[in-house]
This record gives sequence, C-alpha cells and structure tokens, in this order.
Amino acid sequence: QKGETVRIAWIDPLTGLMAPVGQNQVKSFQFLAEQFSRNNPAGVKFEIVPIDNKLSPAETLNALKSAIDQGVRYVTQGNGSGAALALIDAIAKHNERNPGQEVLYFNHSAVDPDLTNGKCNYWHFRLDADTSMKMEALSAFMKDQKDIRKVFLINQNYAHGHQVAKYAKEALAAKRPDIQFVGEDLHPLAQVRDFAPYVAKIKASGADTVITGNWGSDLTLLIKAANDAGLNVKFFTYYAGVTGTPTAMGAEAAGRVFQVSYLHSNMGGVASQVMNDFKAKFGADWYTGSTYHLFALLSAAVAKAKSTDPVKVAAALEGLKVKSFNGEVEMRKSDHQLQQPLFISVWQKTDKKNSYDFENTGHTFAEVRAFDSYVSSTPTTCQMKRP
Amino acid sequence: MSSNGFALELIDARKCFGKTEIIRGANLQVRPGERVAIIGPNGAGKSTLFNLISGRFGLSSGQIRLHGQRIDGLKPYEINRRGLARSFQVSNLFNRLSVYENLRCAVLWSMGARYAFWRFLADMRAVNDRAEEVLAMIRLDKRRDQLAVNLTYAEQRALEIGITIAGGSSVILLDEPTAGMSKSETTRFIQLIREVTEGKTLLTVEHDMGVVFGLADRIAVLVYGEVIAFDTPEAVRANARVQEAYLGSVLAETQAAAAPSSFVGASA
Amino acid sequence: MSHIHETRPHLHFRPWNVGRWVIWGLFALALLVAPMLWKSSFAQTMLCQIGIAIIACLAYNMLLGQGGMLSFGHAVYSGLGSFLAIHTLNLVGRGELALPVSLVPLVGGLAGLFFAALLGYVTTKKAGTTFGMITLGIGELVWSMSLMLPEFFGGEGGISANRVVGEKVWGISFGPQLQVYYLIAVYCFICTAAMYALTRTPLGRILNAVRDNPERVEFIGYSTQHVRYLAFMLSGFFAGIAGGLGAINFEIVTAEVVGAARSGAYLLFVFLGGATFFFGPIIGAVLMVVALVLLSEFTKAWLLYLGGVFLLMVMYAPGGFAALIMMNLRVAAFGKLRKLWTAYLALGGTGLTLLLGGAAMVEMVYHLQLNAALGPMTPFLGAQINALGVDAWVGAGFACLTGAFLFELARRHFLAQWGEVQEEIEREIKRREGL
Amino acid sequence: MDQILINLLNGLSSGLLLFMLSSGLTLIFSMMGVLNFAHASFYMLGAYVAYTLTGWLGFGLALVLAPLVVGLMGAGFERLVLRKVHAYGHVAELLITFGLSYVVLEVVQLVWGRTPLSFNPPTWLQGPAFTFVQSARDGLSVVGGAAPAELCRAGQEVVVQCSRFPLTRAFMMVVALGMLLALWWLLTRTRIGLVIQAALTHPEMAQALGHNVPRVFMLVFGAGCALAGLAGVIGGITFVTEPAMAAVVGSIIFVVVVVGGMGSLAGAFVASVLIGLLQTLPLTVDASLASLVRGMGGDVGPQTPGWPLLRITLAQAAPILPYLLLVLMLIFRPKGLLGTRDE
Amino acid sequence: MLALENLHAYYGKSHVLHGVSLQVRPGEIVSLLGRNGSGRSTTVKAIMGLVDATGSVRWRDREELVGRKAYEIAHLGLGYVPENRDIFPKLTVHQNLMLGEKAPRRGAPARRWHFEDMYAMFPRLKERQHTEAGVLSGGEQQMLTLCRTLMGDPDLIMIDEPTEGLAPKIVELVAGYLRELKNRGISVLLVEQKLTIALEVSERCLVMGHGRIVFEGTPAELKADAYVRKEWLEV
Ligand SMILES: Nc1ncnc2c1ncn2[C@@H]1O[C@H](COP(=O)(O)OP(=O)(O)OP(=O)(O)O)[C@@H](O)[C@H]1O
Ligand SMILES: Nc1ncnc2c1ncn2[C@@H]1O[C@H](COP(=O)(O)OP(=O)(O)OP(=O)(O)O)[C@@H](O)[C@H]1O
Ligand SMILES: CC(C)C[C@H](N)C(=O)O
Ligand SMILES: [Mg+2]
Ligand SMILES: [Mg+2]
Repeated sequence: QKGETVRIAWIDPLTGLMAPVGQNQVKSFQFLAEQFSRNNPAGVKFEIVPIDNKLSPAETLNALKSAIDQGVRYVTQGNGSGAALALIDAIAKHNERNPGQEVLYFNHSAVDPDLTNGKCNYWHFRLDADTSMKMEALSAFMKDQKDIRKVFLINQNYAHGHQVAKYAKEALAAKRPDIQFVGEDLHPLAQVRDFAPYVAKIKASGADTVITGNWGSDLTLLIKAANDAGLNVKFFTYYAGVTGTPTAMGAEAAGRVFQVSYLHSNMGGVASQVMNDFKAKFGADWYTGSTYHLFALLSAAVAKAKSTDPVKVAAALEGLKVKSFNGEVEMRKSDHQLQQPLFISVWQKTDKKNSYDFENTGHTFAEVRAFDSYVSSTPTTCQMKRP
Repeated sequence: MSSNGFALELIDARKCFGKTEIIRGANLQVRPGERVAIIGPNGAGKSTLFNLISGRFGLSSGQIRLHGQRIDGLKPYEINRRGLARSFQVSNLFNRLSVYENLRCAVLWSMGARYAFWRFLADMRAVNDRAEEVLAMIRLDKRRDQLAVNLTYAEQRALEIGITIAGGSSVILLDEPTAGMSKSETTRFIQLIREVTEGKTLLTVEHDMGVVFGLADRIAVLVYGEVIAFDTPEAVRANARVQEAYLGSVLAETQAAAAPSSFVGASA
Repeated sequence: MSHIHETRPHLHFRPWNVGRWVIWGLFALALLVAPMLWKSSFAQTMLCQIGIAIIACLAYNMLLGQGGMLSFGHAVYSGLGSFLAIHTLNLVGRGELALPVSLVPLVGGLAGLFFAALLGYVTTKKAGTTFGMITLGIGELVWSMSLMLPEFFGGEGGISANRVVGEKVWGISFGPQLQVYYLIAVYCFICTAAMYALTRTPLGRILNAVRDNPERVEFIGYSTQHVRYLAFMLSGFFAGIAGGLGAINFEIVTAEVVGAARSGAYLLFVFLGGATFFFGPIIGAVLMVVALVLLSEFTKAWLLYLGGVFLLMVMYAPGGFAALIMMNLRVAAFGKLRKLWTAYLALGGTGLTLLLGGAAMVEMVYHLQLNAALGPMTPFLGAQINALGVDAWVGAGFACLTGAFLFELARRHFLAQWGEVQEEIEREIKRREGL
Repeated sequence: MDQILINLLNGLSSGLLLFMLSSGLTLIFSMMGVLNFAHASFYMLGAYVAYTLTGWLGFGLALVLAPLVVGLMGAGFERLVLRKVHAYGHVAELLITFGLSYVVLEVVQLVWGRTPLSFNPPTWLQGPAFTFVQSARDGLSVVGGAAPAELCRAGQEVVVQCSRFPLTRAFMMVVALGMLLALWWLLTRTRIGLVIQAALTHPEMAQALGHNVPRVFMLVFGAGCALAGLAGVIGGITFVTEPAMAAVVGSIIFVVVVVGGMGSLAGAFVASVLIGLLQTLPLTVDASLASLVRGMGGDVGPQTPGWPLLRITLAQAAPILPYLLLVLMLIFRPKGLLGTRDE
Repeated sequence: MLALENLHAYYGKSHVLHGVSLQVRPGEIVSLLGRNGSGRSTTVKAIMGLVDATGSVRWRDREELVGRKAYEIAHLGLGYVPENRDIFPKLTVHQNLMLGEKAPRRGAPARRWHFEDMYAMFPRLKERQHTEAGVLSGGEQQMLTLCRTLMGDPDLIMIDEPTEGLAPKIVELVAGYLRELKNRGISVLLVEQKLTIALEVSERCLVMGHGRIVFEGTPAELKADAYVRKEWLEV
C-alpha cells in the first residue's frame, strides 16, 4: 500500500447557510491531508475531493454517487445530522448491493446519538463525541457549580436541538436534582432574526443558566441579543467556537460562555501547533479537531491492514487505539463511536497561559475542566451487524 | 307572479354603487324573438343593466327573470347555461388563442363538452363544425389561425360578436356592437347581426341611430337608471321626453333617415 | 358553405399527425437509450432525476403556462406525494401492505391529488398575484409544519425506506439503479403523453381561455374557479407522481422536498425552458438537474453563473429555450436558416471567448476568496492557472474584453440578419395568404 | 409588568424594522407591479455597504450614504435590466429579480466573505436606551440609560429585576417613524405617486400626456431600494451582518405587503406592526392545544390521535402564525387590511 | 404649424404607413378620414412618438419630432386623445384630470383651461369626479380623455374618434367644443369615422387609404368627389 493515494470525498455544504463552516472545514481537511501525506505510518498519500451537498440530504446522495463514480472509497461528512442519516443509510445500501465496491463513511461532526445507537452501521465511524457524551461531560462540570440553580433550555427545533434538551434534562436530573428547569424553548432552525423576545422570556423566568445546542447564526444572535438586553446568565454551549460566533460574543460575553468539546484553543502540543500553522496559512481558526482524528485513525488502520481496501480498513478500525491531539482515543468496537477526552472551556480574555487569539477578538477559550474518555463514555444500544 | 311567456323580464331592478343608485327601479319585458334596442344618454346605466342581467353584478333589489325563471343572484356562467349570452363594449377576447380557438371555446359548453379531460377536441365533430360555421359567418375565415391580439379593431369586434353568438343562446345582449366601425362595416354588421339572431331574442345598446332604427322592433329608453319609454321606433321617436333627454338636435338627422335601410347610405 | 370547410381540418392536420408520431417515437427512444449512452452510476442518477423533474415541471406548467397560475408553492404537492409514497413503501417493507413497488408512485400521485383537492379549493378562488401569494403562504406553512411534526416528516433526517422489498416481479427487484431508471422512464413517458393529451381536451382548451381572460370565460358558460380547481388537482396528481418516483429513487424523503427552494426551482426552470410551449418544461427539467447537480460539481461559482444565466435569458430570450428553438425552426421551415449560419458561428465564437475570459476571472476571484491559502493555482477547464499571476489576469481580461467587443459586433450583425430573415418570412406569408 | 412592556417594545420595534423593509417593497410593488424578490438583497447590500463606509467615513455618514449607494444600485438595475424586461410582463420581471438575488448573494460573499462581519453600532448607539426597574417593593420605574448596578442588585427581601431596552432598537423605531412620515408626504403631497400609478396600466398614455415615465420608474425603484438599504444599515448593526441575512427576511416581507393590502402604505405599516407583535408576543406563551384541552378537563396524552399537533406550543408555532394570517387573509379578505385592489 | 413629410411607420416588422405628408396650420381643424385599418390612428401615434417612424415631422418649422420621446413631444405643445379610451382606471376622474396637467415651466403663458372649464363643459364628469375612472360608462370615459388632454394645454390637439360611443346629443356638443377650441386658437387634427361631424366642423379633409393620403381638399370638394368617397370611404 505504500505510495498509494487514498482519496476521501468530502461531502458537506459549500454554499448556503452552513457555507462558512463548510469552507473552514474543507480547508482543515486539505491542510491536514497535506501534513499527513508527508508523514504517516502507512506511507500513503491523502487527497480530499470536496463535493458540495448544499446541506441537503438528497444532494448528499447525488454527491455520494458522483464520488463513487470517481472511484473514491472513503467518504467524510459531518454538517447536519440529516445529511448524515441519509448518508449512513445510502452507504449501507450501496455496500450491500455492490459487493467489492464498499465505501467507508467517516462522520466528523454529526452528533445525533442515533447514528451509533438505533441506526448504527458497520461502515460508519464517528469521530466527534455525540450529544449524550458531551452532555455527560457538561453535566459533570455543572454538578460542581453551586451557583447554578435555575436552568433555561433553548434549542433549535430539530433533531439535534431536541436531543440536547432531552439529555440535559436527564443528566441534570440525575446529577443535580436540586436544579430547577424554569423554562424550555424550541425555536425554528436558522430562521429567527430577532432573539430579543426569547431573551426577554429567559429573563422573565429568572434563570441563571442557559443550556443550548445552538450553532451558527442561531447562537450568534442569541448571545448578541442577550448582551443587548443585559441578560447576565451563564451559557453552556456545544458550538460557541464555530465560525462567526466568537466575533459576536466579543468582550461582553467573557466569563459567561462555556463550551464542551474535544478540542479547545489552548491545548498546547499538536493541537496548538496545527492551530497556529493553520491560522498562519489561512487566517482562520482550526476548530474541527476530528479532521485530525480522521487522518490519524485512517493511516493507522491502513498500516494495520496493510491495504487501502475499505473492507480491510474497516475491520482494522474496530477497536483501534491511536494517539491524537487530545490524548489516546479509541474507536469503540461495539458502535464505532470514538472514545476520547472532553474539555470544558470558558470564553475569556487572552492571557499568558491562554494566548491563542480566537477570530482576532482578543479572547479565547480557556480550559476549566478536562474529562478522561471514560467519564463521558455512554452505553450504546447498537447491535452491530458485521458482514 | 306568472311567467306569462316573456323571454326576459326586469321587475323593479335596482343597483347601487356605494351611495349612488345607478339603476333606479328599471322595468322591462321582452318577448321571445323580439329585437330590442336600448338607448339613453351616456352614463344612464345601459351597460350596467347588461351587467346586471348577465350576472356580472348582483342586483341591489328587484328581480330578473329569464324565460320566467329568476336569474338574479346567479353566477354569470349559470345564467349563460340557461341560454343568455352577451358581448362587451370593449372587446374581451382570449388574446393568446387563435380566432378559431376563441370560437371553439365559446361553443364548448353549449355542445355539452363540460369539463371533459378524457375526450379529444379534435374528435368532437359537432363542436368543430359549429366553430367553423361561426367563423364563416363573421367572415374571419382568412384569419382563422391568427391570434386574437393580432386582429384589427373591427375584426376584434366581429370576433367579440362571434363568441357571443357561437353558443347558440336564445337571448343575446350586445353592448354597442358597432362602436368604432365605419358606416360600411356597420351596414354589413347589422346585416350579420340580423342573420345570426334570427329567431332569437336580442337586446342591444347602441348610440348609432342608424343601427337602432334599422334593427330594433322596439326601443327602450333608459335615462338615469329608469326606463322612461319602451315602444316601437316610431312612437319613441315621437316621444317628447325622449327627444329632450337623448336625441337632441340630431333628431333631424335621424328623421331624415325615416326608412332604416336608406339611412345608412344617407349619412355617409 | 359548411361543405367547403368540411375537408379543411383533415388537410390541416394530416401532416402534423405523422410528425407527432415521429416526435413521440423519438422521445420514447431517447428515454430508452439514454442509460446506454451514459453508463456511470452518477449519470444514471442524473437521468433518473431528469425523468422525475420532467414530470414535475410539466405538471407545474399545467398551472403556469396553460392556466396562467403563478404558483410559488408547488413543491407542496410533489413533496407530500413523496412523503406518502415513502410511508407506503415502508408499510410494504414491513409487510403490512401488499403493493408492488412499481405502483407506489401512484400512491404519491393520489396524495398529490388529495392535497391539491384539499388546499386547492381555497387557492384557486383567486387568480393572479393573490393566487401566487396564497401558494407562497401555504408553501411556507407546510414547510414550517414539516419541522414541527417529525412524526410524519421525520424531522431533519427525513424518512428513509428500502425499495428492495417484496417478491421480485420478472426478476425486477428495483435494487439496481437501472431498473429504477426504467420505471421512471415508463412513468415519464406515460405522464408526458397524458399531460400532452390533456392540452387537446375541452378542459385543456378552456384552461387556456381562463389564462387569457378569466372574466370572459364566465360568460361562455364555464366557472373559472372550477376550471382552475380541476387543473390544480390534475397538476397536483402528476406532481405527486413525480414525488413518489423521487421517494423510490432516493429511498429517503426529507423536508426540503416541500421547501420554497424546490418550488422556486420549478418556477425558474419552467420559465427558462419556456412556459409557452408544451415541451418547454422538458428542456427546463433537464437544465434544472444539470444546473443543480452537475454544475455545482464543476465550479464553486455555480450560483453566480446560474443567476447570471437567468438574468441574460430573461432579458434576451423571455420565451425560454423552447421559444428560441421554435423561432429557429420557423426560420428553418422557410429554408432560411442557411442565411444565419455565419452569424450564428460568429455569435458562438465571440460569445465563447467572452465566456472563457469572464469565467476564468470569476474562477480566479473565487479561488482567491476561498482557497487562497492553498496556493495560487486554480484549476480551470483542466488547466492550471495562476490566480495571482499578472499574465493570467491580463490574458483573461483581454479575452473578455475583445470577446465582449467582437460579440457586440456579431450581435448587431446577427440582429440585422435576423430582422431581414424575419421580414422575408413575413413577406412570404403574405404572399401565400394572397394566393 | 416590565416583561410585558419589554415584549411589547420588542414586538413593536421588530415590526417597525419590517415596515422599513416592506415600505420599499410596497412602493415598488404597488407602483410598478414588480414583485421584487431581490428586495431583501438590497437590504443586505445596505448593511454591507454601510459596514465598508463606516470603516472609511464613520457611521454617521455611512447611515446617510449607504442607502444612497444602494438606491443608485437599484436605479442602475432598473435602468439597465428591469426596463428591458418590463415589456415581457410581470412574471419575467419577478424572475429577473429572482435571478438578481442569486447574483447579489454571490457577489456579496465574494467581496465581503462568507462569515459574519463584526458590524457594531457606534458608541453613541451602544448600551441601553432605558431600563425598566421592577421592584417587588417600589413597583415599576424607568431609568434613562443603564440603571446603576446597585439599583438592580437584588436585596435579601425584595426582588428587583432590571430590563434593558437597547439604544439601537430605539433608534430603529425613530428612523422607521421618520420614514413613514417622509413617505406619506411623498405619496400624498406630490404628484409623482399619481404619475406612477397611471403609468403602471397605461405607460404610453402617461407619456403622451407629458410624463417621463421611464425616469419615474427608475426613481421609484431606486427609492424603494434605498429604503431597503436604510433598513439594512439599521438591521445590520442591530442583528448580524452576514450573507444569510437576506434569506431570513425574504418571505416575511411579502406577507407584510400582502396582509397590509398591496399598494397601501398605511396598510403596510399596520401589517408590519401586527406581524411584529405576532412574531413576538406568542413566544411568551407556552400553552398548547393539549394544555387547553386539559384545562377544560379533557384528557389527552401521547396516545391521543393528532397528539403531535396538539402538543405544539404557541411559542413553537409563532413562526408560522404570519403565514397562517396571510392565507386566512387572502381567503377572507383578499385585498388585505387596508388595500383597495382586489387582484 | 405641423408638417409631415414622407412619414413611414412600423409595428415591429410590419410596415403600416407608406409615406404620409400633410400639414396642419394654426387655428385650423383638419380631419383625417378613411376606412378601418387605413392607418389614421397610426399616423397620429407616429406624430406623438408612440410608434417607430422614419421620415420627418416638423413642429412650428423648428422642431423635428421623429425620434423624440412622447413626453418631450407633449411638452412641446401637442396633445393626443387616444381612440381606445386610455383612461387610468384606478385613479379617480379628478386625478385623471390632474395627470393631464404638465409640470409648470418657467415663462409659460397662463393656462387656457382649468378644472372648472372641464366640469362646466361636461357636468356629468363633475358629478362623478371622485369615482374611479375605470367604472365610468363608455361615453363618460370618452369625455374624460378629451378633457384630460385639454388640461395639458396643447396648441395642437390630435383627437382619435372622439364621438365613438357618445349619445347623439353629446356628439353635437363635442362638435361645438371642437369649434370652440378652434376659436381659442388651437389647431385640431381630427380622426373621425362619422363623416357628418367631420364635414361639418373641419376646414380641410384628408382621406387615407393603405397608409397613404389619397385625397386632400375641403369638405365641399369631398362631398362632390363621388369617386374618392366610393373608393376610399365606403366598401
Ligand atoms: N362599479 C361601479 N362603481 C361605481 N359606479 C359605477 C360602476 N359601474 C358603473 N358605474 C356608474 O354607473 C353609471 C352608468 O354606467 P353605464 O356604463 O351603465 O352607462 P351606459 O349607459 O352604458 O353609458 P355609455 O353609453 O356611455 O356606455 C356611470 O355613471 C358609471 O360611472
Ligand atoms: N399594435 C399593432 N401591431 C401590428 N399591427 C397593427 C397594430 N395596430 C394597428 N396595426 C395595423 O396597422 C394598420 C393601420 O391601423 P390603424 O389603427 O392606424 O388604422 P385606423 O385607420 O385608425 O383604423 P380604425 O378605424 O380601426 O381605428 C392596420 O392594418 C392594423 O392591422
Ligand atoms: C457542525 C455542527 C454545527 C452540526 C451539528 N453537529 C449537527 O448535527 O447539526
Ligand atoms: Mg355603456
Ligand atoms: Mg383608429
């Protein structure tokens, strides 16, 4: 397999609502593909084939067909669980109907727990931590924050938002039964321009803490409206580090916005190095850490299987442990969910220790708690069918 | 009230637009097979009357009966299905259809095609023949496949009348059918109207006294929304109120044309 | 008098009937051989989508072109057809319903018909802008509902199904894409024929009349609302079939199928194909799939190109491609196409230069915006050009400017020629009429 | 109490922003019959242009210049493109604006990038305009600007709530009202409004009477776009300046124009405020049909048929209410609230 | 005052006027007669700049009108009353009249016509002044178009079939007003179908056929010329 080129189709939005995220991620992949091609245990080269799916499940399937036609056998996708669900299904069918042409699917960011539970599939590997895992970590952190008494849940009205709300309620009920849920809201995805009414509602509820799975403009606008109205509460978020949101948070949100993630701005080591190089090259921030996982896992698996054949690589990936930027990670065999450490970080001014300047705001995410893999590991209901 | 055999009957019809009452209790009884001309000053309400009869507007009060049955309050298409057709003062055609298709549309309902979408037009012999027949009648056969928009004004007027008569309704209302036509065209048109309305009840609004006196069996004079006279042409012409309200000094001119057929030539 | 005209329709229609058989034969042949020419699975998915889009666009044009109803929400009917079809497919898959997969699109059609009957009753009361706005409103409503009712619409993940269910009939399992393609092709052919036939029926003709002059229609015995309503339901039926086929083709249906973007695409591409001719939407459908699926593969600037093409088309060829074709056919029928040959060549050549220059610059700008850090090399039509190189810019700019200049010259020349030819044709027609 | 006030003010101010947008659309729609699908794109352009101008000249000048620039762009578009298409009818006009919206979106992304810009209000518009202080003991009071911190600090025994109303929103309301007055004056006190309406149906005749119809159309279109641009400047600083900002307001402004009654400025105003409130106030209500039935003693639960519908709370349904209003309005009163035309 | 020289006009590609020449002198009523489709309306529209034309139309021996925009021509003092009642249907009667007025220019002489004159001329219009013009009766619309053009204070007015659809009494009235116009020094180019009126009020008659002028002379001469009447006016 040495010297072979492994081509990976990247199927994510380059246009539309999620375009900024997609743009950033495609760069991340290309950047790391270049780095790993120079040096990896399998001695293969990586090439990214970007295809725009416009955030649409149907288009995702078109993109998949197109990728397969081009002879690509590895696919990665992550923005939007909708597209992910379509893809996991389509790839399963494809692999079943076309033996010998199997395709592997690396899910880099779609966090719907279903993908590794009810709907789990042998050809799918998730590199992000799913909603339930992140909530495990988040609630474990919140457990010790004694000033949290009243929590308000505000989420996007679609699968991801529903799940964040659901797991938040479950996890906190178990860990902090004294916490009161003073309100819960689901707002339409990416359609709300004016969050002031929601902020007024949060205010009226007397909440001191908000938990939200919002991302993109929905988070940006929410925090902006909160700043405007002088809503002085803590935000516990999943995606405060995604393009655009840090800028909106600015100085006013400092100290009040927390993020749960497997990568933050000031981890040092490989992560910081990639982050700095990336910034130097593109002037943008590297925040999709799973791009790194992908190459780390894939090259290790290829080396282990001594082949780039997806069938062999898939088998090699099961239970594979590698060292990644955030410590040792393991591709759990039972459900193909990567087990990895998670971190809680807070938005604050850059300082000596936390010097990485996020989106040139003079602010950064500083680690407040780190959790080992086992802490956030959640059980799975997956009944993996292996070929 | 007995239906005593009138083709069309207006009983104390009234129509208000906002506060202004335009038709103020009009009464009119038209016998089957009769040709009636309605005259009256501009704005007297002649076209409005037609609009009321044909169902374009609803009555404010009163009754309208067609062959003894009440038709006020019905939709235009329901009235049309009961055998009443009308033309418009300003041509109202299907602009992007050919002349032939215009006519074909106009005969469809009366030939029982209804909303059929399971039969081909091309197979409907009777419909096609009737359309061709009307086409020849209104002498537009040369223009058969032209779009209606591309016709000249006079041709459009002819088509307008063609559409009105095509369905073979028994009561026909024509609103200023010859407006904008030259004398010679008018003569031809009167002839045409005579032909095609043979045996039918005809109501027409006209300002051209040549047409009026040349065509009508009886004349109704409408002034300020009331029928002030309804009588034979001679009687109407002699009526002092009519002279004052409508004919004015042109009376001389019309009288010069005592015989309807010679009038047409004389004024040219 | 009637005697003379007796024979006329026959004389008139005979030659057309032959032509019609040829055209339909060619259409069937094209559907038949298309997958043999384009073999890759991606091409076949595209062909499938084209087949589906043809039905949907023709159904849409029943409203727009035939009935003058400008709908902003027709995806509602194709989309709900999709959902019903996929739920049916799942029922079949669970063995709760015995229905051959090949008939599932009809379920979609019936669903489309049902919802069109339900919602159309209020929408078709009015025509014109009011109609357009109600459809816009209903479209938005259904779309918003789709995210609120995940039980039926499956949330953002949508509903997925497996089309390979039940017994194989004649060895057809609908697993391979090719089998699905032929299913779609059969539906496409039948639906196209049915919709064409519809334009030749009393309802079809009266629908045209309603488009032109709804007021007058009321005075020749027809209820405009009734006509619109019927047309709306029929259109909903065919749209639903398209939706049902879509469900089988993708095996997943998500909320986007009822979305405004889809409705907008129907409108745009039907117009682009040409709403005034029956076959216009077919061209539109092909363009739609090519633009949305293929173009975006080639270039990141596809939206810009798409928008630009729209602007130009609407400005210079408002009748769509169908009208362009018909205009040239007319010229050809009079044997005058030869005269325009050179003008067309000049137009094409200069236009291409202009396009190449322009596109090169657009690609370079996009590259600088999005991928600058990957190095200055931009792939363009297989070549690599340096987006930071002065020579690349000068070259592209030069091509663009000279192209534009020459194109303008060619365009003027062409217009003059075209005018001349048209005048000759007019004269010819006059002469024939005079005969 | 303070929350009700804040909610009302929020609804009102978002309604007024809608009015800023829809007034331009109404202007263009009613006068030229053009359904300008690119209207929201001009709104976006307003924000972006103002962002750039602010960098050069400061916000004050940008506030004045950006609408003018956008207006010029609109006029230029009318002059060079729309005018050509006018003869082909309204569908063509609509589609050309549709096409334009694609192009504008792409161009904006090319020029300003795809990520949100940090377009912040100038210092004189930062901070709250006033603060409601609701105290369990002293009741409601209003403090200009930000309330001093000690006022808001909850004591042991009294609960104090401070709700700030941002200056940008207050500014937005003032500008919208000013715009209403200016437009009202323009349309009723000048003859240009009449000329436009006349030219809409009979352009040739209006020309034959000595009116320069093409120029009037160009002015109207330009003015409509300028209004959208102004709304964009203010929307840009209040919300976010990003490529998606056009799509978000895109269809709601059509609802406003139609509900208000096409061509009626007063109607657009009433409808804007109505829809602003309709989008805002229901958000505070967490009642659903299910809770209503329960309240009346009924027994419903997840097994009840139609539960997915019953379960939706008013707050969740709020986004669809304007569209529901639109559909109902068109069914029962097609000419809109204050409209005069039927079709 | 107005002189046409070899005017050709086209609707798209179809050539309708084939070289029309005619003059209108100050304070004169000239009528333009002919069969349907002979090109009379087109002539008037061509003068007004509403159809594509080539050739020459000179106004007061100074201005060349061909190639100018309709609104410029209107500002030079020509008025046009169309044949198909192009009233503005959504505006009220009064607003329609307002639109007849032109924006005031510096140094312009005092206007000859005011709203009161119009309402005095046709009291019916005064009664309906706040009604939407679209619902007016056919005849009322005809009156309105005439008055609307007069509000623009033209020096030469071109009227296309002003008596169509008017009651006989009103036709008589209109004839009177035409003479009144003439007395006030306004030239009139009258396109008519009704020979009676045309012959009665005009000084000169022109007859058109197939896009050309085929006769020119006084009403008396026309009455006398049986050939022209037979060939070009009747069928
Ligand atoms: N929809 C309406 N709203 C208000 N007024 C109307 C409406 N329709 C007609 N009118 C008025 O009713 C009167 C009668 O109009 P109508 O068209 O019936 O007159 P007419 O007798 O046909 O006159 P003409 O001979 O000039 O055509 C007119 O004054 C007109 O303004
Ligand atoms: N818009 C148009 N497009 C094409 N041809 C037209 C158009 N208008 C008129 N024509 C043609 O031009 C010729 C002259 O028409 P014009 O209207 O000038 O005649 P006219 O003498 O005024 O007759 P009428 O009595 O019908 O008003 C006619 O043959 C007519 O068919
Ligand atoms: C990239 C993320 C913002 C997308 C999100 N994880 C989702 O599932 O929708
Ligand atoms: Mg009338
Ligand atoms: Mg004429």
